[in-house]
Amino acid sequence: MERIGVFVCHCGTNIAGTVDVEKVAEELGKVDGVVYSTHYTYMCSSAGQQMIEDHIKNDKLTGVVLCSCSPRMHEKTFRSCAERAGLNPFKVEVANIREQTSWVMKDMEQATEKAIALGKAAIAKTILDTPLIAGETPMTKRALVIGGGIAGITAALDIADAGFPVDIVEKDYTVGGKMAKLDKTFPTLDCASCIVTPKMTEVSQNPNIRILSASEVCRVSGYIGNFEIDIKRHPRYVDETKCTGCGACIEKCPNKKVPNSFNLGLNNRKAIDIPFAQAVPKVANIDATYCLHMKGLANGKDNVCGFCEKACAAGAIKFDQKEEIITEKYGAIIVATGYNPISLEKFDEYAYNQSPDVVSSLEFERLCNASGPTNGHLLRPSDGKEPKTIVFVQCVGSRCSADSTKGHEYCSKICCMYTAKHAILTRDHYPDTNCYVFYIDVRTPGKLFDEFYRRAVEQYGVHYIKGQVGKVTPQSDGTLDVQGSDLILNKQVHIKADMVVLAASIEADKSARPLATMLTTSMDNNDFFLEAHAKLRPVESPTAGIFLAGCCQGPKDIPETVAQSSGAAAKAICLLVKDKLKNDPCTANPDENACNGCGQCANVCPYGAISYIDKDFRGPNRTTITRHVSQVNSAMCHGCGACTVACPSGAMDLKGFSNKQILAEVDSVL
Amino acid sequence: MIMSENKNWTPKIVAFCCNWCSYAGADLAGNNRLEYPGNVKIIRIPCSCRLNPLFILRAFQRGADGVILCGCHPGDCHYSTGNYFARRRMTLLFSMLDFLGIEKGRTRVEWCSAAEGVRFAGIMNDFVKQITELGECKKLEDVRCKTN
Amino acid sequence: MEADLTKEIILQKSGVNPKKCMVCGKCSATCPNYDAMEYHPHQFVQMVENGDLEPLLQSKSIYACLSCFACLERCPRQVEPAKLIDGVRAFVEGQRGPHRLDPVQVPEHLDDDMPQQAIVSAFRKYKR
Amino acid sequence: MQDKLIARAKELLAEGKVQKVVGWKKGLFEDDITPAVFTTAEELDKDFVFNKYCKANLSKYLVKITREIEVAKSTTRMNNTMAKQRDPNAEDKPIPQAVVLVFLKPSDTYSFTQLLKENRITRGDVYAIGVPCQDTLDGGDVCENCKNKKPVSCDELIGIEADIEPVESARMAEVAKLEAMTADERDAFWKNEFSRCLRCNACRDICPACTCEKCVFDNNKLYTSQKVAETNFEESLFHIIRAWHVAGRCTDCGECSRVCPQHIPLYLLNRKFIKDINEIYGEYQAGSDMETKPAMLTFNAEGDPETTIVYDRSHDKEAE
Repeated sequence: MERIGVFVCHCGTNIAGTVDVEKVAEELGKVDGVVYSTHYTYMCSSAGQQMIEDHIKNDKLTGVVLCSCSPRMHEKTFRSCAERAGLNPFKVEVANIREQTSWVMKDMEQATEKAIALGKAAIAKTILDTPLIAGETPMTKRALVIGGGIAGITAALDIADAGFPVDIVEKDYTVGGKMAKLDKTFPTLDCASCIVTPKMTEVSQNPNIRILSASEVCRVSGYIGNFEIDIKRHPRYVDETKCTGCGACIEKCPNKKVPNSFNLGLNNRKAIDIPFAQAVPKVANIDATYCLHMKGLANGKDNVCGFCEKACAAGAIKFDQKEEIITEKYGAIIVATGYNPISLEKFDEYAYNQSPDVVSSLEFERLCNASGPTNGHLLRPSDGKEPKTIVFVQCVGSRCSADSTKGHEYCSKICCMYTAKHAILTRDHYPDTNCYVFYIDVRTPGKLFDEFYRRAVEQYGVHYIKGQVGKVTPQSDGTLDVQGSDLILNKQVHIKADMVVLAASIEADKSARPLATMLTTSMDNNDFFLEAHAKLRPVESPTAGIFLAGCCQGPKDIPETVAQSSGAAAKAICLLVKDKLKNDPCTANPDENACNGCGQCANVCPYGAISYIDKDFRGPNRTTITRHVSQVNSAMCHGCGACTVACPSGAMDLKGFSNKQILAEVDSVL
Repeated sequence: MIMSENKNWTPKIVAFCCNWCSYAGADLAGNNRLEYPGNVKIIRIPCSCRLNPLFILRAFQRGADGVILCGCHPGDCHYSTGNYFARRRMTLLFSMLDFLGIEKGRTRVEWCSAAEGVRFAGIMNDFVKQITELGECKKLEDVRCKTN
Repeated sequence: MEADLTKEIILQKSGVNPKKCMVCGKCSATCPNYDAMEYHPHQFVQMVENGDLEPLLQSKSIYACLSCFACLERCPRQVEPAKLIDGVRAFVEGQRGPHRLDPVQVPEHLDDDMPQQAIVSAFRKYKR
Repeated sequence: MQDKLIARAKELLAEGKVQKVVGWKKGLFEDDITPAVFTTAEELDKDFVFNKYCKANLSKYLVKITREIEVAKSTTRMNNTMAKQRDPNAEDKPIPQAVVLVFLKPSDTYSFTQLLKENRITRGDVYAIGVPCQDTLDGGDVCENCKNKKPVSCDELIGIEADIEPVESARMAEVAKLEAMTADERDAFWKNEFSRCLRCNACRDICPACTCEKCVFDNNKLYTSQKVAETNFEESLFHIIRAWHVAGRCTDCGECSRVCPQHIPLYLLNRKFIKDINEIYGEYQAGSDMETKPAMLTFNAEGDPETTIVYDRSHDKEAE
């Protein structure tokens, strides 16, 4: 006879505010098999857990039902609590009376009724639960970092430092990400390159780290501890192992008219090029759409140009390089896919498409950068003259309403600070250049952040105008008429500007969603990866073995990114140090006596976990029959249950979600 | 259209949600305090492909008025292929139920990701509305299972 | 009439929710007839929200709005100030009783200096 | 034809190629034919018949008969092993070999192949001879709408060609007719049909696809084992589950409706599944070969329609 204990949680007022917890406990106490039923403010607190443990021991409970928050939240907590009290953890079930009850309705009567129904279903399921024991699988002691920006670099270095091999997959030709494109960093104004390039070198020299540049993850299978990843390596038409980065090929390349993506198209590069002087790996790449030889090859001519090949002493040029797919195994994955500024195409009021002098902040960053197209001299893109008046516009595409088609609802977090930085740098180098900043709010929470902003105003004389820019009109004299509002002075202002810098909202990289799909991990509505818990597990994704670093999880600045990356690395290391991982024991389980050996189940198993063996069965009158029956490899089975439905005789069942249990749940909720 | 004779009648709806996407989507709907009617009872299954047609028949037998299956979007299945099998099975089953004269719309399959809390609540509100319009389901109900 | 009721009517007429406004001022920044207005688009939104309606009802500003909808187009929060101004205007007109302009009478009032947008918007306003 | 079959069976028995013959024998009346097992030439001469009343599909009987052969083999093998454990020098007893001869009409060969595909019959234990249909009388709908299937998986053919051109069959016409009704009409139709069901289980017992070691309707581990029909729901549940279980495996042999004492048109349920599978996922004939995967054991990630196709393409009048 089962002895079930029911524990109803108030979750403060989160549940008790909408659900009559007392009544739920009382009603569930009447259900057959329930010997104890109670309610308490916080079941997940140590007092609550102690209470559960005590009752398991004192009332000799054989099963525990929690009516609380989602099992995705605290199932683990309560299961380990039961385990401490000597109860099999799989004799614990959770009825979701918070996320799926008290939080989705206001009517107390209805919510209480639903909570009771869900509680009854959980009781019915618990009664039919069989104690399960988890098996173990070996751990692949190697990590994958997706994205080679500052987040990926930090995480990889930390994991490598702990002694585990790491692969960095970077879709660009060099690691470094956005940070390598920045000029200075706020609020200390130290040079971004000076701090990120040594890190990049460190990555390239660390024996535990392998950099897979110009590569993308294209298929993911497996699970925590045993991910199997296909990585697509795009051709760069240069043999990475042979190229020394000497640059002789670049000198000889005759095609100079290739948009330079590293400089955001602000200038041109050659068809063969190295992204920038400190690139890692420092290997040239050929842009196949512009390379004369490759274009010739496409038209059947193999004798066009080819100067780079002749110039390369190392023989590294490989025009016939093909895309290749490599498959590797990893135990943990860190996602660090970063961000991009949003497209400014839709903001026609700012004339971004009409004037080259209206630039995004990241473009402005390149224009200030010593390795940028102007070698660090701030010059207008249109005529190469020094701008005398610059207008900065904040919140371009940030803080829009939810139904906006142009921008995002969230605050991009970093714009206030980098705009102050841009203004300070401008005023510092060119004291006679006027800077105006149109702002809605100046948000400067952070160490030395507000001081930095005040310095821009007080020390550098940057004009901060509370208000927004409504219209930017290019004038015939090459200037820009900026029409904005000054809400403090209550007037509309017109500024004759030489340049306008738009603080574009930042958004998750486009590759993030397809990646999340492959990783079967969750994303929020803005395509940022969802963390397992907003407060307590901010560097883990809800999918086990996948960790998050940097802006792929939400907008953040460099120190925050680095902190999160180290956190994610620490979490990954915690996983990698384990020799074995406990399996989920909820696996498929065939009843050999009922198995026909028909082969339907093996057909639908995505993991190849089902095989057939010839097994001897004793029959009546001392006879034997050798039958072909299915067998499930529980280490390979993930417990999806596809086989249970394919089985015509119902011989295949799933532990933890058996046919009988689900049917009992159906009965209970109706 | 069948109108309910019982004025106090509200539809009974069973929603089978896969653990990885839709159940998380339902949790997200809760996190965002999005309302949907309480007569939707969610049963957690590991994957949409775990849904045996028997469970649906059983629900109707026990007096459910509508059954909905929510799984990960095609291509997003945690087990990579589960929802593809579920889609075929449910297509054939729904067609059979239709063939036996069960009103169309009592059964539904929706794909809902862990990030689509708004969508989840929307689906449930819409489904409840649809079932309310269809009225009580008596064609498959087993009178012995009637409570009260 | 009580201010609360007036506000209610204006909000209903215009279908605008001023609470959505984050006071960025882009509406006033984009307004082509800003200088002709005593109260500017962002002030309309805030004044209606605060129930500070009397000055608005008395102001000539409600007739200065060209209904060009630039503010409505560019508002990042989709507050649609132009509709709110239109709502205040419609309220004031409504208070004056039924002697409103019939669309067929509009041409009589035309003069050469009138911007085309204003003419179009006149038709839009009086068609109700 | 009957004589030809008897002669060939006797020949095979005499050669020792087969030890048993599964065929048909006469009952009380001329049209009362039942399947039977023969082991001697005398029995064959006396009782074996092959005429237009030989409707029964013999393939399912092979499951039990070959099982007996396998049991004999396994038991001997096990006894030998055990004997070896007691005495390492013990001599192995020979493994008994036996082959059963079966006569299969073209349509039955599909059931046979499907059973082979599902490992329900050991191929080596069977010698299959394909025979023509004998202008079957009252074979029911299945014969009227015969697809003229070409025989598959046979060891030899008597009186038929290996290559029969399939004829256009109107077998889906009746399904389409039902589909064209309103939901309430269909409900009434099936309520009426199912109301006659006795739950005698004949449809299940005869079905060549229903060969489970333990049928779900007899398995107490599931909730489907109720035997007694108390309400009309019970019947519809039984028949839906049964049709579902054989969906994609049913060869449309028609045995279920042929044996139904209450003449319930059960073939309509099976054909509905076949029709849907053919229309939505492409033509598929269960038992036509050993390799092709049935619709429900495979998928097309891009090409499969969403479930709403059921309602979109429904011919239901209510849709208007």
